Amino acid sequence: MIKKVFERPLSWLERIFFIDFIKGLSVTIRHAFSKTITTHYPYEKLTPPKRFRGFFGHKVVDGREPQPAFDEWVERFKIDVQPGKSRCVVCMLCKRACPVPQLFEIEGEKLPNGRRRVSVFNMNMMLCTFCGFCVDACPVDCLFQSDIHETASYTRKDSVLDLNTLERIGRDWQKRREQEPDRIWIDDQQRMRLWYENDLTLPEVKRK
Amino acid sequence: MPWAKEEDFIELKKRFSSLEIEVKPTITNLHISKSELIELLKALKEEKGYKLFIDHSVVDFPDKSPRFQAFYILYNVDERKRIVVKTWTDGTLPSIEKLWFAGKWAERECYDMFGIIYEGHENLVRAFMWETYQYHPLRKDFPLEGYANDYLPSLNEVLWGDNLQGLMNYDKMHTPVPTLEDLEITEKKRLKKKAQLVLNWGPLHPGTHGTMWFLFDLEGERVVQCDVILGQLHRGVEKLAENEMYNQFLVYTDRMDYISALCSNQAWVVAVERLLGIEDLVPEKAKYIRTMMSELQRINSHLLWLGTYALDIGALTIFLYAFKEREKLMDIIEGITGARLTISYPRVGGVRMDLPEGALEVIKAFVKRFPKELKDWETILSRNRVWLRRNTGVGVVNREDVYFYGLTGAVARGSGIPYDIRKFEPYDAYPWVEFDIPVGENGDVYDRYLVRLEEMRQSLRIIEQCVSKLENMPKSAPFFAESPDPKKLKIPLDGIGLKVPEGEIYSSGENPRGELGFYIYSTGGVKPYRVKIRPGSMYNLCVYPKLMKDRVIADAVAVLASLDPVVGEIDR
Amino acid sequence: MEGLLAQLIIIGAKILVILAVVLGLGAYLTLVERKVAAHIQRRPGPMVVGWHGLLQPLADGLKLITKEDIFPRSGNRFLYNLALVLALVPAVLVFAVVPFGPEFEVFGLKVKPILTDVNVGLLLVFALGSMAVYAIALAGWASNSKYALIGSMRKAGIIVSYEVVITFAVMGPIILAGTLSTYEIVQNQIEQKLWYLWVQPIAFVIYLFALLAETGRVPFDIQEAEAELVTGFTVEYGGIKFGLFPLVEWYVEVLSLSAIGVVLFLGGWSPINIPFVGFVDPLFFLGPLSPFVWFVLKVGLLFLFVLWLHWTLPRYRIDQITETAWKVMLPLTFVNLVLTAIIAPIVWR
Amino acid sequence: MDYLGFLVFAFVMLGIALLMVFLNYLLGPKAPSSLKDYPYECGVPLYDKSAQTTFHQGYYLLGLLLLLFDIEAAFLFPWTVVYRYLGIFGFVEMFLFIFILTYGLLYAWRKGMLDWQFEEEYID
Repeated sequence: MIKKVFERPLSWLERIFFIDFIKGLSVTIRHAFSKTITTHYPYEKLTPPKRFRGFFGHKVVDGREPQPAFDEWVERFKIDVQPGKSRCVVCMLCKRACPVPQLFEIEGEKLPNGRRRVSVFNMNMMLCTFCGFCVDACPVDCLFQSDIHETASYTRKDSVLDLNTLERIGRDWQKRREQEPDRIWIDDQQRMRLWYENDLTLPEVKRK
Repeated sequence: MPWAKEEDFIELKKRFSSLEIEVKPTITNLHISKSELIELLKALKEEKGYKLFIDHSVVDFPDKSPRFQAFYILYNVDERKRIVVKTWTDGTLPSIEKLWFAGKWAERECYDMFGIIYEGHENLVRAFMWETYQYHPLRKDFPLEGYANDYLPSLNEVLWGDNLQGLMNYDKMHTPVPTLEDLEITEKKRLKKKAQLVLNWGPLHPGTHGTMWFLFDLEGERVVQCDVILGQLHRGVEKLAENEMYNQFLVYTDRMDYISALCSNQAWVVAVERLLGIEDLVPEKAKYIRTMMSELQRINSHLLWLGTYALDIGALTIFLYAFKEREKLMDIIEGITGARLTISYPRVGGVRMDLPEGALEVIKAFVKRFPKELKDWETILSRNRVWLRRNTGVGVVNREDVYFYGLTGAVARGSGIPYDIRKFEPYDAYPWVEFDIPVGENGDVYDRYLVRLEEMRQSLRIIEQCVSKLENMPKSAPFFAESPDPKKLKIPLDGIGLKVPEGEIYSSGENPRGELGFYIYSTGGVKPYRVKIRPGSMYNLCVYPKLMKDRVIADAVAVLASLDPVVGEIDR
Repeated sequence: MEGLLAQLIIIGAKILVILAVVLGLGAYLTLVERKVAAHIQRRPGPMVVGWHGLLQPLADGLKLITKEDIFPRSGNRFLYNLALVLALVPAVLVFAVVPFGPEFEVFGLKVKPILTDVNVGLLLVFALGSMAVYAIALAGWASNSKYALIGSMRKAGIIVSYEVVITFAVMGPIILAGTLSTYEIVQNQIEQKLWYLWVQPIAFVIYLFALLAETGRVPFDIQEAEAELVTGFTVEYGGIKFGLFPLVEWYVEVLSLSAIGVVLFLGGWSPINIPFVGFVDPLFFLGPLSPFVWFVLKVGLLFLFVLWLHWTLPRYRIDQITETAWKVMLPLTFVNLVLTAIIAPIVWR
Repeated sequence: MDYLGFLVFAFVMLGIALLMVFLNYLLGPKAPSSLKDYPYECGVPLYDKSAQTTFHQGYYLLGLLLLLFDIEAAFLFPWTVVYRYLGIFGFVEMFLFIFILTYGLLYAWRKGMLDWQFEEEYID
């Protein structure tokens, strides 16, 4: 229940022969002749895990939408669904769930055929906290967070994601990583550089 | 719930005419008139054993008269009981600095944020804002966007020709920024020079672990007097809390104690769940995951502490050894939650996602290897003569100091008081796991160091138990609470429409840096009316000027690092 | 006249060699230190500029000399610059009395690989070593910064304490050798077939600690103590001026004191010693080069040991350092002195 | 004549040091701004404008001790060199000298002189 910790003073023998120093030195020399564990960024990069919460993207319509939710929401808002375009149904739930709703600028437009589609979807990443509430709120699995983490830019303007950028990120994601299993990380080989001492064996990656 | 019962105060009721006792499931209040307040607090401290000062602040009701409701939260460590003393005021209160030094800092904060004047306070200065700032930001009538005539250098760029329009135009935010003259007035008001030189130690200093601003009045290298100027990282988190939904505020708890975001998340989520009364609805799996994750976070946080602490005392290599292990923890946390620092993983009602494939294997591999690394560091440090001489007998906190200064966490445990919320008021899976509370003897820097190292070992024990439990749970087990009656009580994952009934609660969690408490005052609806955060770091820091008296600057880093404050939590 | 000219040429050549060794090697020791530190900490260290970062010191130097010259407000410009001169000059001058090897013949000229073999060589070393205190005190004072002031005062306190200790510590070997000339001390060790380390272990340990203290290495690096004083007395220096202070303190001085330590305790350029029996030279195949290699090897090993300590230990507090010097080390040196005086006849035989 | 090399070396080093002093001035950019030369104190206004005031330092007395002991060391150096030829007489003499030195050190120790930045009350 309660565990006492206490100081153990040095004995005279340890003092005179510098046993404490020698012990410490032996540890550091052992480390000095072990393998280095660093990844040489930016020459080598780790792949962020699939759950990584980076820059946002819009998944596009490709026939793998969550059903029946997608059809229900499309019908409810009379959305014009076009393959290869954003799945967004302009429900504004992302904006409602957001702790900083000012960062969203979402507008829908009415098409001549009476249906609607998203026309403006700006996200100001300068204000974003990358918490993922908007992703949780999205009912049609459209808004998501990608693995893009190198987000520095020279002007503030570059940190505003517009609809085109979001769709581009989304297409790229769907091509690259959508099919990955939900795994703690995907690049076992690279991670082993840090983890090699830990005697870790993970099961094989099963691609869907 | 460790709240005091009504029968404890029967005899006090006879002595204090205006005393009213209010017992609710989530809180026990003692209402008292302002004139009898100090007497009651004294009686509670000296006769009833409510010695540990937890928190003090006020709640602003602009429509009521008197306008402010002040509350004092006290704790009885021996009987494990908590009590809230409440009184009403229109702008003045008697100072409790003689009873609890920690009260002095809390009073400064109330003066700063609400404009309450404390009679008998030794040096009533602003806690976070600079002296020439005119407003009291936490009052309900302070506008969120600031006052329009205040000048803020624009965030909109002119250089690149950007003119962000619409919602991305920052020009409509108004916050004055202090000038050099303002800061000079502030520092002069803080400290009257007695000795030879006044050294500004911080805010931009590698030894202060953040942006803390210390003033050392030096006689040679000896510190004659010392004070702290806080607020360099003040973001008004409590004001934000009043304007965010319950789940959304989670994001700001990340940014308070940014080293141990998961623990803060957990403390907040548990507080809201208790206020909602849905603690039992949270599935077992979610509880185990939350416990396991926050213990991982605790190790992570202690590793950062160990690294920077050793760095401060000159052992530069330990820093990178600690960070090597911390990087592994970061890998785990990133893989499970998606973020490394600002995690926001727990939700009111469970966790955001189930554990991914391979998570438990990786955690097991980490737990297996970690004690070996810990032993390596101990070989270098614990019994090194330099380390011993730098640490033993420095910054001694005795038992009475713990109560007087409201110290919690490893600082209290280092002085021999086994104050641990995980045992005293267990939340999530803590009642179901076994672990020990490490306590020190002398209360010096070295004891706090040993206590933290032992805490890492205990955390490993907890993680091991959680992993073995989680391994036996089916993959399909729920990780999020299911509302028994969705019409009456919605528990959404994204937090939209989470309504909390009227009521109030003080609930706390054991952060790596001490007790992180949330006092939530709810008037119903989706947003809290007032949230007072009890920052463990701030009250742990308030003993610092006392510990630094008559010590040399070299001890400043050792003592500060052993208190292990994080500015994000102090300033909020 | 011709004799003088020849002498001047030899002196010039020697100075060039010393400068190349000291400043060039000094700069490259920064890379060595970074690599050693990195590998102890499980990092690879500099890897980008050149093969395994071999050009890194050049890049650093180039960066430092092209920095803006900034001078702190209301400081004293003359003293500020004088401090740099006073730090650099004496530290390098110490190498004038370091013997790199035995006498050799080239073009019929007998050349001693030591710039000036004066008969008070060791006194000169400690005299020059004490000059460092002026440089540091001036640097701290002229900067008009409190951090610099405190840092310089700390360092001055250490040098003041350890100067005494180091002087008394080296008296043991001097008694055994019976001379103050560095060259002859080595010669005597070779003649007596004895490294003085074997009979002077206490003095050697104390010398080592004093070396660490005088050069501001861990566990005595309190003048720099970045966690307390940011960088101590160099806080207001910029560019190459900032670069030179650590270069002098951490590399040139460590190197010179290591060299003196090798001369005093490890037999200078002599190969491995079996006490009172003789010397074993595994490097015999190098022929006449072997003594020079031995000398460099010993200095290098001592330097690496200093680095190893630096990257392992925490640092003391200033009062603990001075107290250790006066209360532990100084009495120990007295004891050592008396013991040496007693055993000296055995060594002379 | 022995010292000729030393002298030349000293002048060469002086030249190099002076070059180093002016190198940044010659090669570096010049872009002055109002706060660039502000003394470093963690980015906040200075409480005391000047650091060049009186400053209590404990090593002042240590400095005195250094003077004493270094002079005594200077006395001992010649003795160490010729100890070989002095025999038992030299040993006894030196022993007495060291004894007096140790006694002096103990006296200073007793008086609290060796405590860094000691308090007033230590001095009796």
